[in-house]
Amino acid sequence: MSDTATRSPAQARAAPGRSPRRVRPATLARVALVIVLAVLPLYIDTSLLTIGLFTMAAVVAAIGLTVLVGTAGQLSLAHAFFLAVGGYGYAFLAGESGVAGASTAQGLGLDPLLAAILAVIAAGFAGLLFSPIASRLRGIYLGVASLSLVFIGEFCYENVRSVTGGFNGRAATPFSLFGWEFTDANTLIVAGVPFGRFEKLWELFLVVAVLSYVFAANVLRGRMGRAMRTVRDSEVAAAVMGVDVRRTKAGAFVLSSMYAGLGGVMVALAFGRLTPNYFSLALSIGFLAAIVVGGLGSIGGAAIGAFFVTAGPLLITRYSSSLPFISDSGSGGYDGGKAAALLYGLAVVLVVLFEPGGLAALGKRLAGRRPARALTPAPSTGASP
Amino acid sequence: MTVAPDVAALVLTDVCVRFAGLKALDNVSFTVEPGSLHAVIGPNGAGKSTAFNVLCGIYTATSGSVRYGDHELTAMRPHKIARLGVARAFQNIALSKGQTVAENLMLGRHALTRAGFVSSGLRLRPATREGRRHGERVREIAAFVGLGDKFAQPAGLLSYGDQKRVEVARALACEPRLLLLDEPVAGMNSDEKVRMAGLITEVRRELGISILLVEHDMGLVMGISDRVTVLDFGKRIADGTPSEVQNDPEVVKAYLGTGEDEADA
Amino acid sequence: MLEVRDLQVSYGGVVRALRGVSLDLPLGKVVAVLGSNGAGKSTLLRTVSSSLRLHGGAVVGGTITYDGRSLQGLDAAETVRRGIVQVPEGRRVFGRMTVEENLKAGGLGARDKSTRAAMRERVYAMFPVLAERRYGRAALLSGGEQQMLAIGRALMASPELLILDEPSLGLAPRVVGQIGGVIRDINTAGTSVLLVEQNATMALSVADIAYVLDVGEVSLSGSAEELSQTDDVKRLYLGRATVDNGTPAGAATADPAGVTLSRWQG
Amino acid sequence: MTDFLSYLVNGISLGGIYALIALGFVVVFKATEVVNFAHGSLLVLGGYVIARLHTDVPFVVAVLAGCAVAAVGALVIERLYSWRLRDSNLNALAILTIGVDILLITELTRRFGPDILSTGDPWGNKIVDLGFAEIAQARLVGIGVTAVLLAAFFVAFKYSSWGIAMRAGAEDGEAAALMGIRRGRVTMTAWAVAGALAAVAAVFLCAFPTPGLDASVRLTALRAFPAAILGGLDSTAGAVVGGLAIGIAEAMTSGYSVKLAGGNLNDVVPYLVMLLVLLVRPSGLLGTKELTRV
Repeated sequence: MSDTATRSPAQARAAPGRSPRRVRPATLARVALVIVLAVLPLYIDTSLLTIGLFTMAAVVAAIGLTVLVGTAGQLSLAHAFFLAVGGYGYAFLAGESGVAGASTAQGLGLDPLLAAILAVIAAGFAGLLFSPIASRLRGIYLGVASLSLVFIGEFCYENVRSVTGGFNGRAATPFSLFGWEFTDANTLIVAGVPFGRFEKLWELFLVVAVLSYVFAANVLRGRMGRAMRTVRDSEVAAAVMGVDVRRTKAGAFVLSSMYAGLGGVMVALAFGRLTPNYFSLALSIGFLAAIVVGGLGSIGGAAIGAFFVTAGPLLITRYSSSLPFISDSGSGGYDGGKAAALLYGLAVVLVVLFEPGGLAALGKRLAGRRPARALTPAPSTGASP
Repeated sequence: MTVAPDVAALVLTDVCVRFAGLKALDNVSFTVEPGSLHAVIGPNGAGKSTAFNVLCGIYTATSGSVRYGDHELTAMRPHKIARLGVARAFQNIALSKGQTVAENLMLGRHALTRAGFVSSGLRLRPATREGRRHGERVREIAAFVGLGDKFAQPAGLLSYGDQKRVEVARALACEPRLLLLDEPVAGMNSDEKVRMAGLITEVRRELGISILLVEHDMGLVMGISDRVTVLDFGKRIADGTPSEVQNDPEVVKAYLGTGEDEADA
Repeated sequence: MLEVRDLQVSYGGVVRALRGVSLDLPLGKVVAVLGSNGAGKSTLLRTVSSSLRLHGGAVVGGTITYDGRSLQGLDAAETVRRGIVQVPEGRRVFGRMTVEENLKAGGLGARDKSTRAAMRERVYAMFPVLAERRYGRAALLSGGEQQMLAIGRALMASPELLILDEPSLGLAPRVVGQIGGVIRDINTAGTSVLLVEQNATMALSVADIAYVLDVGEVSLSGSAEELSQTDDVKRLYLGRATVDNGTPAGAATADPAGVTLSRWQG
Repeated sequence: MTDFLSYLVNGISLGGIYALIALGFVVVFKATEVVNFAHGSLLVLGGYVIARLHTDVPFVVAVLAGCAVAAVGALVIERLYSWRLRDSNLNALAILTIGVDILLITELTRRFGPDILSTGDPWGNKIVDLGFAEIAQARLVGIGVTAVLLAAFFVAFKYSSWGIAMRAGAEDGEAAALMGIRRGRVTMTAWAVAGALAAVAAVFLCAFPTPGLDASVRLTALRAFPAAILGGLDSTAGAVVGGLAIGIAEAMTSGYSVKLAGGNLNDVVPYLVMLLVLLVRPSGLLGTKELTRV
């Protein structure tokens, strides 16, 4: 094998499958953010901790959706369904039969860690079951077909009572890791602050979210990430280059569903119980809004978007008394949820119209770098048929 | 030049393709000998692109057979055909324009590599080693086609001529035994054409693979091909060496058109 | 009269599809544009009919005027109302609609709506085969009939300047002859014609003036008669001259760096 | 038998309403290749205007006003699209409509509050005995009105200049532009028609015996999505076939109270039917198959 070309630093940096040798400022910023987040429970109260837990669950689920919609180009509105599979799956697998009092919900009483892993696999399996439909449909047909999963799901949550507990929902068993429970029972004291259920879950979720982020980033940088992006840009070109288009789409769907399932497990743990109305169409739409606002296909964008869409309404509600124009829920004015929904609805419209790369591209542009225009892959190349 | 031992013949036998009553290919037969440079020419709408699409598995032949070595290609899905070592460069550049040249070329390695979601996601040793090894090879390929200095640039920002070279390089990155080139010099100026022609002959000389070329530029086709098949109205009207084909009256008629007096002949 | 001056066009900001093309079409004449694939013929037509934008192209230099007024900045529909109508390459009839509906669609761009019914009868008179099939779906017509429908559809807007993009594409020689006759008839009735063709014999037989495009530039121009006398056209299509010159076949020295590639050993 | 016939009539009535909504999806898709996810919210918007106005003005005027407002709402989306997004990919457009949907439904939800409004139809809660079936008068009127509207639409689609321009543009946008067809006007008309049809559908969707209009009717309207997909997103006839199929399937499963896992199957039957059809025919029953070109 000959190797006569000399390598410039720029080439070395761009080498596929090769990690950059020097630490970039962006990486440093991310590490700093994680450290700040790790010590945050020492300083904030329970309601903010809860908001943080939901947000981290949403970040994980949103990463899954951005891989599917942004990278693989498959519009899906079914994300809420796969979250539910994960959440209810965990509650069912880890729960004990009959302990929930009036509830008719059954359970297998598995170890919570095992139950969580199996719940994520179950969500992936649900994605796999749907993928024969998903991989054959054109984008927009898929969007509508996936909508049906949300409604079929809602039907199941209310009617398959042995698993879901029906309309009133069911409790989720607290998490425990090798016998160490994530409850208030055996409270630790860290730096003078009692570490109860929420603090412990916070640290657990942070680890899960960071690992999810890194895993997805690695996938997108690797062979399957390239395959998914090419399938998005041109299915024919991908197939001719040896990519099994159907399998790649199905793989994207399964991966995305597993992320959703993991997010669902986290929601179950953060909330402590599961109710059908949580996993409605609004949740799916919220996730779609999150990844669009963040910038389709960008994992960091998905995280920012998930924060915006999930923490936004909760923060607005919490601080509603000190914010102008915001009224209490039920008074007919703009309560926190509605105000935030208007904000992110508007953000979606503005992003689609003016900044297809979302907040991620906006951030890069502000930092003086070239934006990645994920929503508009260059005008069609087929000038004449 | 030597023909690589694993390069097989491509044999089309009586291939027909119909779309809604229209015969896009009508009993077309020809053979691409191992290691040869074979061109398919014909006026617009003659069925050349259709033939390519059948070879790649994008269209399914209505009848007839396409064999590459021991494999029957007609019922095979495109990615399986690609895995046999049949690679294609598209006429209307079908690159991922937002991705770098390197990324586009690495896509060509898809069938040669294994890393899946899990091994990439966890950065397992086999995945990173594979990525490095193949990364080095695509860099060689980029240097070979003259894109070494554009390796890290987004494909969409390159000049038209460079984008066509990325197309060819991406097909080469599949390590093909049969390379399909769909109008590689269309829209190029004469300098770019000369470079591309040089590249094509060099690929054959150094790799010893078969090349099947669809092209409108007669200078290129006649200059570098071993054998030429001429299509018109989906039918094969001539097949032979470049000089045989150039002097074939049927071919002259197909290209220059004929007066009305000859039309009934 | 159509005047194209030093026209430069690019697609997606990258490809220079036309690099300074100038062309004149005097009133009442037939002008043919010849050239191989990728020479820029279709791009030239798209610029005239203002459909360039639909293909992601843009004029980056030069001017294009009709009757002394610029055609730039118009959209395709406005250009039709200026009297310039293009028959697209590959016919592109509306296959799921009937022949009559296709003609009605063509009449939607007419400046004078009152004459549409009369115009339809004229088209039917010109192409009796269309009258016979008027309630049949256009997709079921033969290639030649579809080409006639496409021309008839364009005539419904009563164009002053008719643009034809490779009307002989994929048609049998006898039908090509008929199309040539149709073009002559249309011209005789007072319509100027801009014709892009691959079939040089047909094009030169109907045209008054011809241009040859080569990779975005005019390489030859003159009266159709003059051009049909030269060997350049033969060279253009059959590549004989270039082979005799030995280029580009002998140009295997394309790689100044001398980088080589060997087979991948897996 | 009597049961069956009254379920059937109810199903046809419901199917007709779904057809009106589905036709809105199809017309918009044919004109712009966008699936309008905000369609359900536009329907609620139209209904809301009618519900607020009918106490002050005659019912017909209220309906016309509702149609006008829904049409304008649709036009706003169309203008946003054609202003910025003509060359964008289809996912971006669908997401734009989702953004508008969020805005619209949030504001409407706030305006409704806990109320369920009446659209003030003149038919009230009368029941008509047809001899073979008993049916709410509103449903009977619904069948009549939908039949007339659908017929009018198909006549216009077949013969009017707009219809011809619309079909030509849907089949080959570039060829249509080269024939001088003004795509913008055709597209605007299509969106406006879709919005107006949705407002009419709102009246019947909330008429007796359903409780009335609130923001959740948007979800009922989304049940016409399966109807459109089932028939084929680019087929107007498919919208009617799909609408009727879904309506009748729903009325039958509801009438015979078919259960699945203890729940009423009619809640999900549109979606189940759609998934089954898509498994067999990815482009719907009457939709056009896609031919790959390279």
